[in-house]
Amino acid sequence: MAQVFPAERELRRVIGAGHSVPDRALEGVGERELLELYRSLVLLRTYDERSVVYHRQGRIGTYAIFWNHEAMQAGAVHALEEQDWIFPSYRESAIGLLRGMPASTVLSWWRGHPAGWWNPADYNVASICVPIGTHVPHAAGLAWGKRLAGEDAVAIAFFGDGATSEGSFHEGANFAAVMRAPLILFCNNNQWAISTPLDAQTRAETLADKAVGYGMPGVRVDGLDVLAVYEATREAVARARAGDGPTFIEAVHYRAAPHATADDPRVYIDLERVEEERQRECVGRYERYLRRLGVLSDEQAEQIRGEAAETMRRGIAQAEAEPAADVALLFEHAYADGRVAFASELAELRRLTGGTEAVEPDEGPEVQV
Amino acid sequence: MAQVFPAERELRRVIGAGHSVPDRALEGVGERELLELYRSLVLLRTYDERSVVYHRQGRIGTYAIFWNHEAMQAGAVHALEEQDWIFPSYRESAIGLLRGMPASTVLSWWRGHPAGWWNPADYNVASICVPIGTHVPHAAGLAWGKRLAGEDAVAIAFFGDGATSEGSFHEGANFAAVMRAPLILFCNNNQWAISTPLDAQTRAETLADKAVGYGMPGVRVDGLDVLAVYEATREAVARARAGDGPTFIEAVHYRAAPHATADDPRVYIDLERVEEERQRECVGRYERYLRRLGVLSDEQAEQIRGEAAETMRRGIAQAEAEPAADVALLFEHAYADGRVAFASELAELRRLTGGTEAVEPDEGPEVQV
Amino acid sequence: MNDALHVELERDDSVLVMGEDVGRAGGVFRATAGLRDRFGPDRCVDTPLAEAGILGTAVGLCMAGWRPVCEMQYDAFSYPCLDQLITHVGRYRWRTGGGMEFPVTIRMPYGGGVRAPELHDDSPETYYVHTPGVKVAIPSTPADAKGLLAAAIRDPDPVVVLEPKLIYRGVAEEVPEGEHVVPLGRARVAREGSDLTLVAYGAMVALAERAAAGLADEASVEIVDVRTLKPLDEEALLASAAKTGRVVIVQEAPRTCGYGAELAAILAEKAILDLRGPVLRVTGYDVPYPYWQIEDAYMPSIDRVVDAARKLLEF
Amino acid sequence: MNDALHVELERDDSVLVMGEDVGRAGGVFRATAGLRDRFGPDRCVDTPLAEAGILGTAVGLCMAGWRPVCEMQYDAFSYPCLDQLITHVGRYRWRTGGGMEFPVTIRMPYGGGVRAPELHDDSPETYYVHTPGVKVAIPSTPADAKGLLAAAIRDPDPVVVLEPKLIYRGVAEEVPEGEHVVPLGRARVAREGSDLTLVAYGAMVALAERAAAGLADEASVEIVDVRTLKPLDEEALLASAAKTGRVVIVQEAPRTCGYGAELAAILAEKAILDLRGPVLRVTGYDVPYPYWQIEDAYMPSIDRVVDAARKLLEF
Ligand SMILES: Cc1ncc(C[n+]2csc(CCOP(=O)(O)OP(=O)(O)O)c2C)c(N)n1
Ligand SMILES: Cc1ncc(C[n+]2csc(CCOP(=O)(O)OP(=O)(O)O)c2C)c(N)n1
Ligand SMILES: [Mg+2]
Ligand SMILES: [Mg+2]
Repeated sequence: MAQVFPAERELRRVIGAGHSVPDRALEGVGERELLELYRSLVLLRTYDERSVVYHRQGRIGTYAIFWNHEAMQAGAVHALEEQDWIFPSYRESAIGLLRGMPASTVLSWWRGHPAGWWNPADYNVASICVPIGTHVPHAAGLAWGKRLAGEDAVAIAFFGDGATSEGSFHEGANFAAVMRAPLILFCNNNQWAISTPLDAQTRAETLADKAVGYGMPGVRVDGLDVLAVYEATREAVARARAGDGPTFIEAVHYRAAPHATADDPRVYIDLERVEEERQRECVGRYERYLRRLGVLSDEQAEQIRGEAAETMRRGIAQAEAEPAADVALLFEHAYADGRVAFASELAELRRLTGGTEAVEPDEGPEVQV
Repeated sequence: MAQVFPAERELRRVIGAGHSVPDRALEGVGERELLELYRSLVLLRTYDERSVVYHRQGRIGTYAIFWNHEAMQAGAVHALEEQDWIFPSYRESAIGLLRGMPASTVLSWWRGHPAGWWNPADYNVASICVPIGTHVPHAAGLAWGKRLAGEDAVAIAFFGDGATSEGSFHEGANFAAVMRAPLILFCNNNQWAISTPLDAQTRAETLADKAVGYGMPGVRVDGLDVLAVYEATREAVARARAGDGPTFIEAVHYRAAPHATADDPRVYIDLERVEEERQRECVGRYERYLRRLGVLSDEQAEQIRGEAAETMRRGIAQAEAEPAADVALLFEHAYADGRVAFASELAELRRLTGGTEAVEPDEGPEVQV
Repeated sequence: MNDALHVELERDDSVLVMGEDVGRAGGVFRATAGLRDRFGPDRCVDTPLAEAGILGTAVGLCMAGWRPVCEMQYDAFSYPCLDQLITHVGRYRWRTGGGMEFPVTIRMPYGGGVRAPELHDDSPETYYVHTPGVKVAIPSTPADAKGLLAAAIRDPDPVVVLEPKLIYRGVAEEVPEGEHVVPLGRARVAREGSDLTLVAYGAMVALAERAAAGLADEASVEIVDVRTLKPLDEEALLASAAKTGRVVIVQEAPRTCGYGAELAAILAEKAILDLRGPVLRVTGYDVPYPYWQIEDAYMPSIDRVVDAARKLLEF
Repeated sequence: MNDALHVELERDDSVLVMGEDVGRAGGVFRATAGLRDRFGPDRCVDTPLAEAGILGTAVGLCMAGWRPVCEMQYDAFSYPCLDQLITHVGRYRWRTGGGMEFPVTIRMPYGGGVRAPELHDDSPETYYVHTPGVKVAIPSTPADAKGLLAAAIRDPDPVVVLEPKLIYRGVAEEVPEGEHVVPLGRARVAREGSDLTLVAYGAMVALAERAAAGLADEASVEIVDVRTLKPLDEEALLASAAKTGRVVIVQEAPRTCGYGAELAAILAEKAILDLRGPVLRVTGYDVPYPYWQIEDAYMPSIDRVVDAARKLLEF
């Protein structure tokens, strides 16, 4: 069994930095897998960068940027099996892409269009959680419930450093530990909660230290090292499957982009530090690693990037081609018998409004997510 | 500075067990203080035992028994100065007695009579907190606020092992740490939350381990050793006053009485273990210690017990002599201008009911606290 | 209650009971007694002391195919779970475009009058009723307590069942054995009458009955027991108002935005031509629930109901 | 808002602002911009991300003599603090027999219509209004936003101030400089009229004004801007109802047990002889606030208000 006390202090790393810091060997990962990881990283990066552009063009609404968070998302998801469940926050909005969800679905979500709905059971990806930390108990419950049902499924919940201050994080983590739920608590410690720095969030020496209080292992990993993330998650998944309960993973990095499109970090952040962090960007870092290993050619890289770009082109086109949402959708899914229960309200609305037209993102100051 | 990481494992003890386990020396505590502590212990014990009798006699309502929790309450409060604030749960309902509150006030609280109200500022004792863990943020806020105001005051919040599962405990503890609030988080770990044992509450090896996740020292102490409790609290208070922030104290023992008068622990508890624990009862243990030191004579003990008994006799007599509560009290304190705002409601009530008569605790099955 | 739980756990092995002290102790009101022995600690789960955690994990349990029945130990201790209720329980089906169901039941002892310390006496139905995506039932008799709970557990949507404490203590009434389901959304005419309608639910129904008896010489009083606050049986309400033209609503909760306000608003919209006088509400006050020595003055009393009824009859 | 906060922190050094991102960033709607620079990080405090912790510590701050002004970042993110609100904030004065004051102010951006992701659009006033011991104000203009916030901060009791997001973005209106206090408990007649009354608050007042303009040829419409939901200016409501005999209530929140229900219930009790027709409510629906491409269909619209008014005029 992994250590429970004390939590780790050192950040685990696999990817080195050329000559000065050698790469560490990672067992059981072949070339195909390495390239798959690269594909995931590039897909997420492309999604994110295109989304910021779409936002500027007024084609999607407020958007929570995840630039340089891709290594955590791709690395962690890669350690899961298909039957395992992912519980994303707004920061992992596009994580469904790694499970085959069309880009248009996620873009529709950010366009405020009901085509952004998905059935979690179709991808084993829960809905995007907007209220901070409140999905941690959901993930704990799902993991516990699967175990009770004798199904072999693990869950992972993604949340930020700020989320660790919420009561719901605490209650969810504790339930998971008590129920020995097969859960990975994955903390994206980007050291900021919008404008609030980590040292105004906690006095803990490390966030992984919180694991101790729940009696679970706490692991720290370099959040920009996709292989270290993968390895740490793989270990946690193995523990979970073996019935040994949850693990807390703290992935450390530094937010090098605005919190969201509406945010102007210049009023609170140290811009030099951001510049520095942007240099340590995770996709390029992995690409250099692959090239050191000799498993990525220029053509392959080109092709993978091209595929991702194409996915996004298709995605936005599809999202924009969605017909205007019908107002019946206001009522249809609130209850199992929504359409019946709200028949008179719908009839009145139809009488007054005729159809509906698609609404575009507003002018005026944008709303923070 | 005290250690922050890792939390302690061993239980601190001062009082030994006669020849086999020698007493440890405790610095800076003279005879007078030792007797004062004894007086506090006896007062609390007497209060508790009498209350159970009063309950049986139908003179007070449901009552949360604190038998064998006296050492924690007396030891911790003894480490405070008068300007320091106490935030009790229902388990510490009578702790105000140690601050000069009349027994009749506390008894009135359990009699459901508004004479059970007190102004916290009169004793620096907050109101009894019924919803578990929700007073932890209050204590954190008060301690932080006093510090901000430049006042030298420390706060202590009492809560149970079960309370550590609540989000409000978590949020309050974290706020205290972040704000470096001069707070003592005093956890009465009696290993049961009504019928729920500690191992269904947490997988932490010790509750003190939770301190690590907040970046504060975690201390473990024998909850039946009034001097060990006093010493640990004194240390925490010193840290707090010095501006070094909060401390978590876990006082370990085992609940050897029902949760409350309405509770029947026989259906869930190990009665042999309870019998064993009742032998390790904290007042007698301290009394034997004092006698080993030769600072307590039979006459003194007799006198102190007599005083406590007299306090309770007077207390219940006063509480029972309270006039029936006026229905105006329904409205008077809800808002600053309650009497004005609810004038018509009160007039209507008076018209319909005339006066009010005192209500006695109901027959029928009793309600659990 | 206990009976309903036994039946439902027996009938559907995806039903699971969870909460504080529901297992080993069988619940502080013994509602879950015997379940742990019968169905094991995995289907009658003693949880950590964390109400938001209970309801939050129940959301995840639904996603894993379970039908959790969550007990909150007392009305006022359900407040920590409001966040999960409002942000997730009531919205998750909608959020999945109807793709997933959240058939969670939340039950709790409810209301005042039991001589308890503070926060053991609240009537929080407004917080639940106002929340979209959630249904709410409040039984007034042991038989309905069993039947509505069964209906709640079988319902595909989240249902909050508030169980008046006075029922737990009430006189033993005959409760139908075995399966007994009272469908959600149907009110009950607890007493037929023609001059005036008392609309009530929960423990207030018994109070209304006593008030009606007191008025027997003066007026023929009808009593509508709402039973399901959401969805409301609007027809039954309007039918009685049309019949008597005089309505007094009795509610234990604080007045402002209490459920009585909703009932009165519906009458003011849809029964305005039927009404022969004002719609009166007899309610708890907009103040904290008091210490028990004066709780009887806080609660709607027979006197207050009779007084309101007389006012209306004389209007 | 920003102006009011500057004035109040200046005038009373026991006033303290706290919340998520209120300091360094000045709040996500810039309501607290400049305060940290002007008054220091101890009087404009960036807190940890924990709403129950914010309100819970504020209770303690009150006990230490402070007058905390807590920001909740958005309406729907205030739900975690409901437990503290209901169990403590609204009861603590009562619990101390009036011995201590809890002059906490809770403010938050409020309501929909801003094309935001889910849970940035809620209208939670019912949860607040129904809670004993708490007052609630909702401004509809920038000047009232300043004045009501000032009144809230100076009030000895807990006050919740819900600030319609549409005001933050609204046209720049002249706001009185310096001290400006709009007393709690007084409604405002936003438009005089004699045939029909629209009762509204928050962003619905501007909607009512546009609807009234649309009805100008058909009827003389009066608009009552409630401003303070608790305590309510009942006189102003009843006076307008007596004058016009026709009332339409407009509310953005879900219908059932919304504040409009309380207004309608008061009218059904106290204005029954004045009413020339039913009391109509135009409200949000009892469903989760939708994705923003259809939010305009969820929100009360001019068409819906006009339609209701016409129905009533023709009744
Ligand atoms: C309960 C709740 N409170 C407040 C917010 C507003 N909010 C959105 S993101 C955010 C900061 C979150 O920080 P962190 O948890 O570190 O995650 P990150 O955004 O850095 O990924 C806040 C306060 C929210 N979404 N939910
Ligand atoms: C929020 C809340 N939930 C539930 C309860 C009911 N309740 C009263 S005491 C108790 C157990 C508390 O256990 P613990 O924290 O260990 O304290 P102890 O009673 O052992 O001193 C419970 C669940 C409550 N008072 N408040
Ligand atoms: Mg962060
Ligand atoms: Mg305990």
